[in-house]
Amino acid sequence: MSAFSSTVALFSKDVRSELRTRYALNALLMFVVTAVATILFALRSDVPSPTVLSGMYWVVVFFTAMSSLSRIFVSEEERGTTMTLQLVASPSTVYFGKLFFNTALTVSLTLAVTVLYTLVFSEFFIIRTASIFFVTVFLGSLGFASAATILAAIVAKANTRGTLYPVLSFPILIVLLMTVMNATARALEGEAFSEAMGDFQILVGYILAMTGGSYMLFDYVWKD
Amino acid sequence: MSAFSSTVALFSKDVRSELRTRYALNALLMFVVTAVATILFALRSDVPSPTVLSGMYWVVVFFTAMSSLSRIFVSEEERGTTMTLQLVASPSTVYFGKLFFNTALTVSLTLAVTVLYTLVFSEFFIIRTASIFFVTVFLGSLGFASAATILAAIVAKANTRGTLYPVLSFPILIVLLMTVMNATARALEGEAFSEAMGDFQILVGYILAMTGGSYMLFDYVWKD
Amino acid sequence: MKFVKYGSLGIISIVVLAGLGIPLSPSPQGWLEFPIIPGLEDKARNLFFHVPMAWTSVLAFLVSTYFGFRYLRTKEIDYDLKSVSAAGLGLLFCILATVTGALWARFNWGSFWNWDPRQTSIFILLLIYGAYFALRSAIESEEKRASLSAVYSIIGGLTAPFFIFVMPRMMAGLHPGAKGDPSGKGPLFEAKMLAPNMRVLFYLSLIGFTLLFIWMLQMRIRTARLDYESSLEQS
Amino acid sequence: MNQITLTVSGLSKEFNRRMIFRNVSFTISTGEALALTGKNGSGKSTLIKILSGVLTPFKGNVVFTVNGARIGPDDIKSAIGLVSPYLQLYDEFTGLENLLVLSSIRSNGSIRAGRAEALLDRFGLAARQHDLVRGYSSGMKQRLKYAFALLHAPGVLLLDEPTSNLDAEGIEVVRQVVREQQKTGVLILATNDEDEAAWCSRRFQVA
Amino acid sequence: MNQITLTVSGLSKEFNRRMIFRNVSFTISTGEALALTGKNGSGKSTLIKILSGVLTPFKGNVVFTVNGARIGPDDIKSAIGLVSPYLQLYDEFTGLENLLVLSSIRSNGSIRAGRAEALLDRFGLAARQHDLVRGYSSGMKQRLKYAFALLHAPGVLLLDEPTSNLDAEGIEVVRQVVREQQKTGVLILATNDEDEAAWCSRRFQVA
Ligand code: HEM
Ligand SMILES: Nc1ncnc2c1ncn2[C@@H]1O[C@H](COP(=O)(O)OP(=O)(O)OP(=O)(O)O)[C@@H](O)[C@H]1O
Ligand SMILES: Nc1ncnc2c1ncn2[C@@H]1O[C@H](COP(=O)(O)OP(=O)(O)OP(=O)(O)O)[C@@H](O)[C@H]1O
Ligand SMILES: [Mg+2]
Ligand SMILES: [Mg+2]
Repeated sequence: MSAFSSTVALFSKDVRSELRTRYALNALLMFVVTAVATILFALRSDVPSPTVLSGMYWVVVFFTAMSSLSRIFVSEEERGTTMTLQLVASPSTVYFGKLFFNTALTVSLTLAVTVLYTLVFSEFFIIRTASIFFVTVFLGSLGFASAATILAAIVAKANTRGTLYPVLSFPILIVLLMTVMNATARALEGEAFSEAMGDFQILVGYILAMTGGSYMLFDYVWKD
Repeated sequence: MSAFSSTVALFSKDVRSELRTRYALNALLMFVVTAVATILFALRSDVPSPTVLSGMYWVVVFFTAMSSLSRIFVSEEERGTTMTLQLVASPSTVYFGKLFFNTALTVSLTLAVTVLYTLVFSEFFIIRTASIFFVTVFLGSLGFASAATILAAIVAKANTRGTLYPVLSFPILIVLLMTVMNATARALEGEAFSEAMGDFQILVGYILAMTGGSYMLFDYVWKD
Repeated sequence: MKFVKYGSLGIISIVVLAGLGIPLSPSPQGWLEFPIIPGLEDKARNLFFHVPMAWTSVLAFLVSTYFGFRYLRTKEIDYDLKSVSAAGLGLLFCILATVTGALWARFNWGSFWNWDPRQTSIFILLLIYGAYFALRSAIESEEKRASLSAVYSIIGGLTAPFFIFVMPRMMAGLHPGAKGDPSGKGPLFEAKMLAPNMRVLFYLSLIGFTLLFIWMLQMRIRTARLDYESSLEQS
Repeated sequence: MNQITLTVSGLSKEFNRRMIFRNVSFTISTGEALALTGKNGSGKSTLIKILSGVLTPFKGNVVFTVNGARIGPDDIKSAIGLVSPYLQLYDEFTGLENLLVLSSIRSNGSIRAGRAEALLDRFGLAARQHDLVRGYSSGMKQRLKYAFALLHAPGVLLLDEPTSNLDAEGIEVVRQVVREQQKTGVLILATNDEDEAAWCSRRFQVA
Repeated sequence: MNQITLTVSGLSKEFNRRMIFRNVSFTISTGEALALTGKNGSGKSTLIKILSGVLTPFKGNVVFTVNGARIGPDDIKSAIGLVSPYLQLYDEFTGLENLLVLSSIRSNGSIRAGRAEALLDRFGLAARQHDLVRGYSSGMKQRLKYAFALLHAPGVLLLDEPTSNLDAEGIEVVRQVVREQQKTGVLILATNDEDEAAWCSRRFQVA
């Protein structure tokens, strides 16, 4: 119970810190607008197909996530507060606190992108099977957050060791991206919910593998 | 002369530091590979037109640049070495040193994207007028770097950094983006070199305006 | 300045009344009838609102940049207050222009948004304003905030000539006068089409909105100063 | 009163195959104070980091007992307080917020209402407790670190370069803290300064 | 020998409308040493930053002259050396690389071959000059800052908390440096320590 309340306390510290200094919501929103606009620009003259649209949807999410999710550890490391956290919290508290934060960030991010997409591409971006869409977005956000959190922890330290970890981590993210793009395209094409079960299984498996693996490996990454 | 050698010294310091930590190179590789793979996946079923291809080319360059060009100032600021640099170098030395570094980074970035594109989209991405393409890529890289450098200096002093950077950059870079996308499409469509002269004039004008403006304004950004 | 306040309110009331009230007729007689412009009809009335709003938002940007520049020169925080105040109004007018333009476009060109060059440039202006405020909110130190946002708005201003001259070259436009439009000038500005009375009202409207901007700017600067002083007392 | 014992046995640490210290052993209990001394770069800070649990030793181990019962790695966090030059607090929070936030993260770290304020007052930060740490001077940051370290009344207090950045008045407060800690628990300090080392009843020369 | 004069007139500085100091004026010339004293948070470091040119004052100005000729802002860089807690060197370079890289960036900063090594040796870092600064202890970093500050034999040496993190041997070297600097140029140090202030011929109480 007390471990849980620590985790919540860490989470709320990050939220406050975010609200205080980074105004992530502000910048994140502008970022999403920017990303959508850029893609809109690149596609200007074409009528995008569901595959392209769902691809672009997740590309925007991916870029936004990658540019903001890693901050969570990098900022602790760069400001030298890692040790302060180590003094007050156990590694699992840190891991779950950061994971929750990243999940919350990704979920709000996908919501923002969804709203923007429905506004901007009102003619093409029509969610025909809402159930598939929302399950995909939710599982996708979780998946992103779980992969991004451990990667962020590694990247924060990798800087000091000069490793190629981030590059090695690609395959990991690509699997996730392909699956969510696939499922989103199904939702746009109006397939039945049951058709997407395969994708969902992959996503759930992915999330479990990522969080489980991260949880076990986190100690090694976190402690010097 | 001595100002020039200082600039070169600063540039080579940044290059060495980068080779040692690989922070920017890692991020660069990660973004390029993922972005190209995602786009490949998103376009799976379609035959992309030259406009779309040139659009995607520069979107990848834009987002990748956004994830790495700001490091040049952000890392000095975060490690607290800004003051050390202020003690040894004049603002113009710093500005030009960083500008050269960012230019070098952008040029290698466009080269990497070009190679990847010709490999991955071998059927569609055929550079029919190489002269236009290479001049565009070169001037485009310079233009990106010239705007990105002063914005990086601004962002380094703010709190949001990661997400704020593309937000600030996009409106400034959009003219550049449109021009290079246009010129790249010409190269892919095989137009004559003279057709692209108008675009090149715009690019040169943009580069001059940005570097000139940045040079004059840099003092205000750099000093506390 | 009383003149600015009553002048702007008076002129805008005239523009609203006359712009919306004067009837259209196929063969206008004298000053109290507007000509019917083929393809625009009643929608032409939006000219009196949409265009001045767009103009004001651009003007506000220039004013904000100018005060930013003065701030950098003098480091007097008052210029920063002026600069933000102008930028805030600019954002407001920019949104208004976009909305009126989009509505106009919906009924004239068929959809709210077509990436016409002017639409694109107003969109960029919106993004610049958005980025400007995002930047400001990310800096705590007053002095830093003032100088960095001033630098940003100057850099943004440097790109303006490019999107004024480049954008129309790059893309086919729907706005009258754009690339590929045979008539060159738009129907409204072709001497034959834009009747003298419309013309007068249009320029009157430009003046009215400019005065309105000046009046609102003065008020905002005054409240910004008061806010600043009250926060001075608190600390 | 609790009887706290800290037993260090056979600690060694190396960085990149450079041996920093080898086979360090000592025991220290409530009522004692230990000064770690040694030249710059001898390994005092490294030893302090190992004792506080943020660095793992190459060989050997550190055992805490309270009244004879060994404390597990999770509870150690509420038994240790650390002040050191490489510890940083959050720039974007005020002094008071830093204390409250960090103590809420510490498991079972609930503190008596008013304790944080009282500590800030003791270290002369009362007037600046609502200012962001970003704007603190070096001495003010050091004072805040003391408030953070003492917040949960730790049994073991580790001080690395205890008086750095402090003015005469600040040093006086630290001296009091050191005296009090020796009564209720264990104190270990790492220092380059002969005067500070003399505050302690025992001394250990690192390397 | 050059006659260096530093004239400070009417300096004021405020942060977010909090006045730190007001109307500070003094003149100091070759052969003199000035100690800035004051409590934690009084503004010593802020004043040092303004003197070294990295912070702009709110009002007032700082003028350097060498043999009566005023030095422009670009040449000031080669006339000033600074040691302070908030100065950081590059973690990813070795001690020696830091010195060489930074002196090559300084305009007309070419130094005699061997000077960097000699300085590192003087500050006891010779054996570790090829190790990354990341792995330096706090005292070793402080020693490296001295080597960096003295590299170009600056006319004006600014020291903020000069002996922090140093051991007895390190303090002795600093004492020598202070003595030498007073002969050939100007020395200003900011300190909380009465003993250190006593090294200087003059004293200025900040706020
Ligand atoms: C900086 C921004 C803008 C400026 C300076 C501007 C200026 C103008 C001007 C001067 C005209 C009258 C042209 C003529 O008939 O001679 C006009 C017409 C029009 N504008 Fe804009 N405009 C801007 C943005 C927009 C936007 C954002 C939209 C829509 C989303 C829009 C939609 C229209 C429409 C539908 C017309 C009527 C065109 C016609 O006569 O068929 N404008 N605008
Ligand atoms: N960037 C800043 N923003 C806001 N306030 C600041 C900033 N830098 C310094 N201050 C404030 O200015 C005052 C003087 O700070 P300074 O660091 O000069 O003190 P100092 O005399 O060096 O103290 P110490 O002995 O602790 O080093 C302090 O009250 C501090 O809070
Ligand atoms: N992360 C690291 N990587 C490599 N070497 C390290 C690292 N941390 C410390 N060292 C080395 O370990 C040795 C001991 O460092 P430590 O910081 O413990 O010294 P110290 O006794 O605290 O010195 P000081 O009095 O200067 O603070 C030094 O030689 C240092 O270079
Ligand atoms: Mg130490
Ligand atoms: Mg100080």
